[in-house]
Amino acid sequence: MELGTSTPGGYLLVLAILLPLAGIMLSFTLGGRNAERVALGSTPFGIVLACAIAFEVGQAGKPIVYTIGGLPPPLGIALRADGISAVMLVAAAVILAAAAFYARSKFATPDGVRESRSALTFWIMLQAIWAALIIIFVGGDLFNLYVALELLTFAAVPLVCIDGRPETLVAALRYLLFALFGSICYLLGVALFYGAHGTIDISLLAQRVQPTPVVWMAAALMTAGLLAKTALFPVHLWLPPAHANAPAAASAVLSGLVVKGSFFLTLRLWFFVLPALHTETAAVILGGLGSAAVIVGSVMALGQARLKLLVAYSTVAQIGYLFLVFPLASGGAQTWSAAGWSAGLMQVLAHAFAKAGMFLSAGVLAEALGHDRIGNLRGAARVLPLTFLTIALGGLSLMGLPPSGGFNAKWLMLQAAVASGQWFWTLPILVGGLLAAGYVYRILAPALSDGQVSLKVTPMRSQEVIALALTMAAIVLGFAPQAFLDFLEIGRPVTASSP
Amino acid sequence: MNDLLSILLVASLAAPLALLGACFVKRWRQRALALQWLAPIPSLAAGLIGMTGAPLSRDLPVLGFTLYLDPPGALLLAVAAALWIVVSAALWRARRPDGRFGVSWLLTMTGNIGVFIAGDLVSFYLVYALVSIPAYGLFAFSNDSEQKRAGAVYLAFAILGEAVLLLAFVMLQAGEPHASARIVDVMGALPASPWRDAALGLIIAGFGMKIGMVPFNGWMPLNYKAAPIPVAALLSGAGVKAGVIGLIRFLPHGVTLEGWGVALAAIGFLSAYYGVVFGLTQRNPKVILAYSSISQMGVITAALGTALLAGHADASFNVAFYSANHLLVKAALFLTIGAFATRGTRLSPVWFALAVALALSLAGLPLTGGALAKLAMKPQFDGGTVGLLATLSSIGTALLMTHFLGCLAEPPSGAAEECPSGLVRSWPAVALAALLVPWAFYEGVGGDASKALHFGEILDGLWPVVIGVVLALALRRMAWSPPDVPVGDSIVFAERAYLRLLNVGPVFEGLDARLRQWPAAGLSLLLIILSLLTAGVSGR
Amino acid sequence: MSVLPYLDVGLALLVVAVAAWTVAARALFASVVSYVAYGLLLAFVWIRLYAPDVALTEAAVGGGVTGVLLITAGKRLGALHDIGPDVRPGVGLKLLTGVLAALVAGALASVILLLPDPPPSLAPEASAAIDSAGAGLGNPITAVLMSYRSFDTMLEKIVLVLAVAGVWSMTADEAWGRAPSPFRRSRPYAPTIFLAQMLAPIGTLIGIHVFWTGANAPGGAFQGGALLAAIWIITMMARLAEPPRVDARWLRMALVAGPAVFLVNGLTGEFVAGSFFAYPPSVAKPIILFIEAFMVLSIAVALPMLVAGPSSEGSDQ
Amino acid sequence: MNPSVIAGLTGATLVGLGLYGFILHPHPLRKLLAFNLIGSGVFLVFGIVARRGAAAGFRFDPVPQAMVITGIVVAFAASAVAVALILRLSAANSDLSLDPDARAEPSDGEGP
Repeated sequence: MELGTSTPGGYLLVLAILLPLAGIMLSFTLGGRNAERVALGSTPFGIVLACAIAFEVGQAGKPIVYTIGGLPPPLGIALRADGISAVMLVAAAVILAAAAFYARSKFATPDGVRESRSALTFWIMLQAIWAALIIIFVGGDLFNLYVALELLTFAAVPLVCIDGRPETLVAALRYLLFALFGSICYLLGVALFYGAHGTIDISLLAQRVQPTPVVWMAAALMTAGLLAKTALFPVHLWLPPAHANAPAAASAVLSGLVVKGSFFLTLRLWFFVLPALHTETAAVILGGLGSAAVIVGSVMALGQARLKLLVAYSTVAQIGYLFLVFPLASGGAQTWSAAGWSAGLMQVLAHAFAKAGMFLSAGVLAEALGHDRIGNLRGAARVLPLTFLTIALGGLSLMGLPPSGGFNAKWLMLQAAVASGQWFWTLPILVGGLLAAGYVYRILAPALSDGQVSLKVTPMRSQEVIALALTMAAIVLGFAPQAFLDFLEIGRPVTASSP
Repeated sequence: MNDLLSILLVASLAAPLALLGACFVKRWRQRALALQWLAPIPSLAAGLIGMTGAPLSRDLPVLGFTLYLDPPGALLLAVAAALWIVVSAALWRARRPDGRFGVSWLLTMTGNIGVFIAGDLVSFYLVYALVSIPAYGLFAFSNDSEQKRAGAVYLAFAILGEAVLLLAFVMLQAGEPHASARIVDVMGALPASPWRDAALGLIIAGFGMKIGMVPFNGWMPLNYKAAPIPVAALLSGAGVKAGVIGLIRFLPHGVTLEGWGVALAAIGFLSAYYGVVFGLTQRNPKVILAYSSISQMGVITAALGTALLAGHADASFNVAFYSANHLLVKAALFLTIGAFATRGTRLSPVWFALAVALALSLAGLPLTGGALAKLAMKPQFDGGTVGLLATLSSIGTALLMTHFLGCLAEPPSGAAEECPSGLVRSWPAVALAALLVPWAFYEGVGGDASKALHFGEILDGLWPVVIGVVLALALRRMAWSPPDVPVGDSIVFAERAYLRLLNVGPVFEGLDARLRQWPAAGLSLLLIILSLLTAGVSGR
Repeated sequence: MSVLPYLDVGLALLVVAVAAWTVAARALFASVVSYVAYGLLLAFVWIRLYAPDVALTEAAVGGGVTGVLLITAGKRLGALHDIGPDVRPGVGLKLLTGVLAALVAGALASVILLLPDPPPSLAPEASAAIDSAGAGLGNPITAVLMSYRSFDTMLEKIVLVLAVAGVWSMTADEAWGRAPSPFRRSRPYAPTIFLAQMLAPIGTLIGIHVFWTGANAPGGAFQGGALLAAIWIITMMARLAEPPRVDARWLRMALVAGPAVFLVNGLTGEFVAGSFFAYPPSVAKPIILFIEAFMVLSIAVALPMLVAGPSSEGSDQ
Repeated sequence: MNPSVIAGLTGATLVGLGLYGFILHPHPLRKLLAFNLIGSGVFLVFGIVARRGAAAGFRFDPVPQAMVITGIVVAFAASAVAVALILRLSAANSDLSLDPDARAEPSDGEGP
């Protein structure tokens, strides 16, 4: 396979990256209301580009590549889009566009002011998150990915504390410092990889990598750094306060997409850089942490008094499921490995859409009722039917009930677990589903029962519809055909299965 | 014919879904909900047509679903659809339930229709979830603490059942070598599957939760006590049959599995007697009917067990017929509670005779549909011990149902208001239909109804009923007062255990709070680095 | 044997000792000062590693600009609360942390010693390529930064812009649009003023020189820009220049000039050289210098703005 | 011992020291200093990788050195954002502790 040369359609990758980067600079320079206009105006182009990339990948049936400046790795930097990149690009573009349009009312520049701090920050950071995610999804060079990871952190942190309350500042600071810790671990791993093999291009490394202590140390450091940024239990300290305190549109992006960025790189590392090595034990460690995250996160979600904190802890739990992909898809050439792989990606997508929709709904709810205490939601579904429909549909996916992407993910995960004889993993999957049902019940049962609730503010229909549309996407994923799962396999290296 | 049937099958699901879609438009919502009695009509037609002839399987394009209808499924489908039509029409004529109730009703209806015609694992799982979970909305959206409790318990069992079945279905799927999800294919592959026993155990447990199999029986009395009469009629009549069709579909046919057969028969008879015994301790007619359901579902389970023991291939039809009869009679009995409560003391002897016939039909009173049901089950309970056990359960049922008739005089509060007036007025017709409709079908599906009129058969059916009734009257005369057993018996232990389980909540909170301290998180990260390094370096 | 190995060991020990003091010092401000010293010492280690470009960067940024940033912050925080929150870790925790940190460091040290021999290197490729795509740049690092890894370099500049936006986002809402007032001393020290007056012209010249020679000798856009930035910081400290308002159009344009020119050039590369971010070989060097000139501008503006912090109330009287 | 071995060991030691301070120091600015220590240790590792890669007439491999320069800039940007955040927090709140239980959870909802 020629890894070092551009393929047809490869130029789309550069354009996809440059679009939000140009948007950041334009927004920053023009300032004021133009920042919003630039951000909103570029979203349709972003979606079109993402779809075009997905189309090209599907057409080619193999990854599309672009070598920047025509200079191939190891000296130059290559961009590559395979099946999972393409799917993530589309998901990110859609969710970011939804969050952007949802946020228009909250982050409009007020009348009589030329420019406001929160509006300018929001629109710039939103585009920066977008740019960083695109690079993460298509980047082929580990150092380039490091810069993108930092870009992602720098963009995400100001969103957490955008309203300036002290608790959001603490949350943002915890997030920033821990994320920096994570990136520096990652960077150390990159240095070791370069020292061991003289390249940090993912494809070249995959060919050269040897099971030496240096490589294992590099992998361990990079993984730990990425876990810190993904907030996998037990290093999830920063996530609940950060995601629960950010404005709804930001929470949706942070929970739905930003943590997936670092998770995506973990996938890249273990399945694309190290597929030739025996990673079974490490996979079990990651799966074990994921299982613990599922259980602890769900139990904690059950106990929360505030809706946004509940949803944030649910993210901790759902991130746990993602890490089951490591033991369940590590079999490479085995047939069950494909199910495990599809399951992992399906979970990424379903959670991204469902959680983004739920956070947006939580925002509508908090705005409309003036609070988000679960104890005071009695009868609230009567005044906010659409919002609770969204929460219910999102909950359906989180619980893993059909028809939803969440169900498909669990179905495939369980199949991989059963077929591979790794019975142990069925337990967290099933228990997590039960616990999720518990916390969704806690929100919905009182809201649907009789009670008097008065609205402080009439919710904006457009915001409700955007949230609903996102959760509907999670539901529609439940009808994904086999062709979609095959698409996810495009470009995935197959493990050497010899003992 | 098959084309017509295919269209009807699709329409069976499309009709309620279309009404559901209409509910999203505020202007149409009330109209759509009021019209939902029309939605099961395609199902009724499909059921009637499909009752004879070969099974039909249709793969739906795009969605990837398979629809499947065989005669046992068709019989249950037709009867369930008829029940939904009658109750929905009466309910929405009498009053205008609110949107939440209406949508829950429609969703439950969709799921209930769906379970009889779903032909692949995923769509079966989907419609099974639909018939189980939204039913919560039919009785538990309330501030009444008992109703909330019943709702929570119901939902807990429903969700637990879903989880158990999910694992079971995954194993079924994993055992199918060609990755087909059609139920027919996976069941064909099951006997040779390495996961056969685990899958069977989970299937029995999962559907057992739906049909109130001991020890998963506790939710049922709570539920029927809390539910308004029309809801209880539907859930006990049609809803529970989702579990029966589940067992029919997912237990292997024509294969002898001795161990599983014995176990299933044992637990079935246990449930049958358990329901009778605990039902006798209750005074609320709704609760007694719930225990009677537990008992009747036990009989069905036992029949499936003996079929497995003997490798009978055609047990599914017999069981389906028995369940269809139970469906009609049990629904009619719930309506009887409402009708009698409304009528109060102005009871004509005709009404009373009808009620007696209905109640004892469950015990197999000759000339009722119950007699036919018993006849249908005969091949399963043929011979020595099993036959004796079955007869004992008939006696028990007669005993319990006589107790029920005695308790009808003190209806639970609200029973009169709950029952739609249309159904009260036409109650005799409903009761008669429940007694006679099985006769119409029995012939249609190849049974010989005339056998039930043979003197020997009548005698055979009569004496257990008589013994049961006499026993009940004797107990009444002796003024025997049963021990005070809480509604749902063992459920109180489950609830206590659950409360104890809640104590782990603070433990987790403490753990989480400690791990979220900065130093703990930092150290965790170092440990992760070191353990991943060790994992890599130490090989494999 | 020369004396150099002993110097190396001594330098290493010194660096480690100062670093240890940074960690161990009780007072916040002492720790900050110690870190600044550490940054300067580190520059010498880089020189010993034959990394003059990095040494320049480390001295300018690690020691200089970061030093000003941290010392300003340390002073302000010290004025507010000297010790910080009085949560002191227990001995057991200290021991555990020490052991685990030592284990990780030990593992790291051993794998560094285990790095393969002969070491893999891209130096031969870089050397071979430097004359073609590197476009006659004598300084291989500039070639790598501006050509092979130009994408990284552009991203890094955007990270700087984003960091500026991030710092500004910490403004209190009322103060938005005003100028930062980082150095709250009512009257600057006289020596600072003198230093600023002396250094401004010389430093500016040196900065431009460093950038210009960076094409062939150690130095380059970043180091040059950093020097210019330092000059501006000093003049601001001396109150010879006031920081600009954050909503000044020229400021914004100067901040994005570098990455924007880079991006536009990258786009045109597709049409003039057949690939995004490629340069036409004949004019590669002038184009690179052109881009670098704008990057110098952006860096020289971005670093002081990062040090100056968010705009604050009452700075615009 | 050649300079690159010494530098390597120095780098590892710096990482260790930084980790210790980063995990234990409660004050966020001290954490930031420790983070910078780890960072410089990491850059030293890049440095020795570059030094070891001397070949083809170069006394160092230019690629890792270029990465260090980029890395230093990014680390500086990170420090600047962190400092701004710390100062803002100190203005809003007298307590700079980062640990969750030192502070009551926010009362409800959104909005100030």
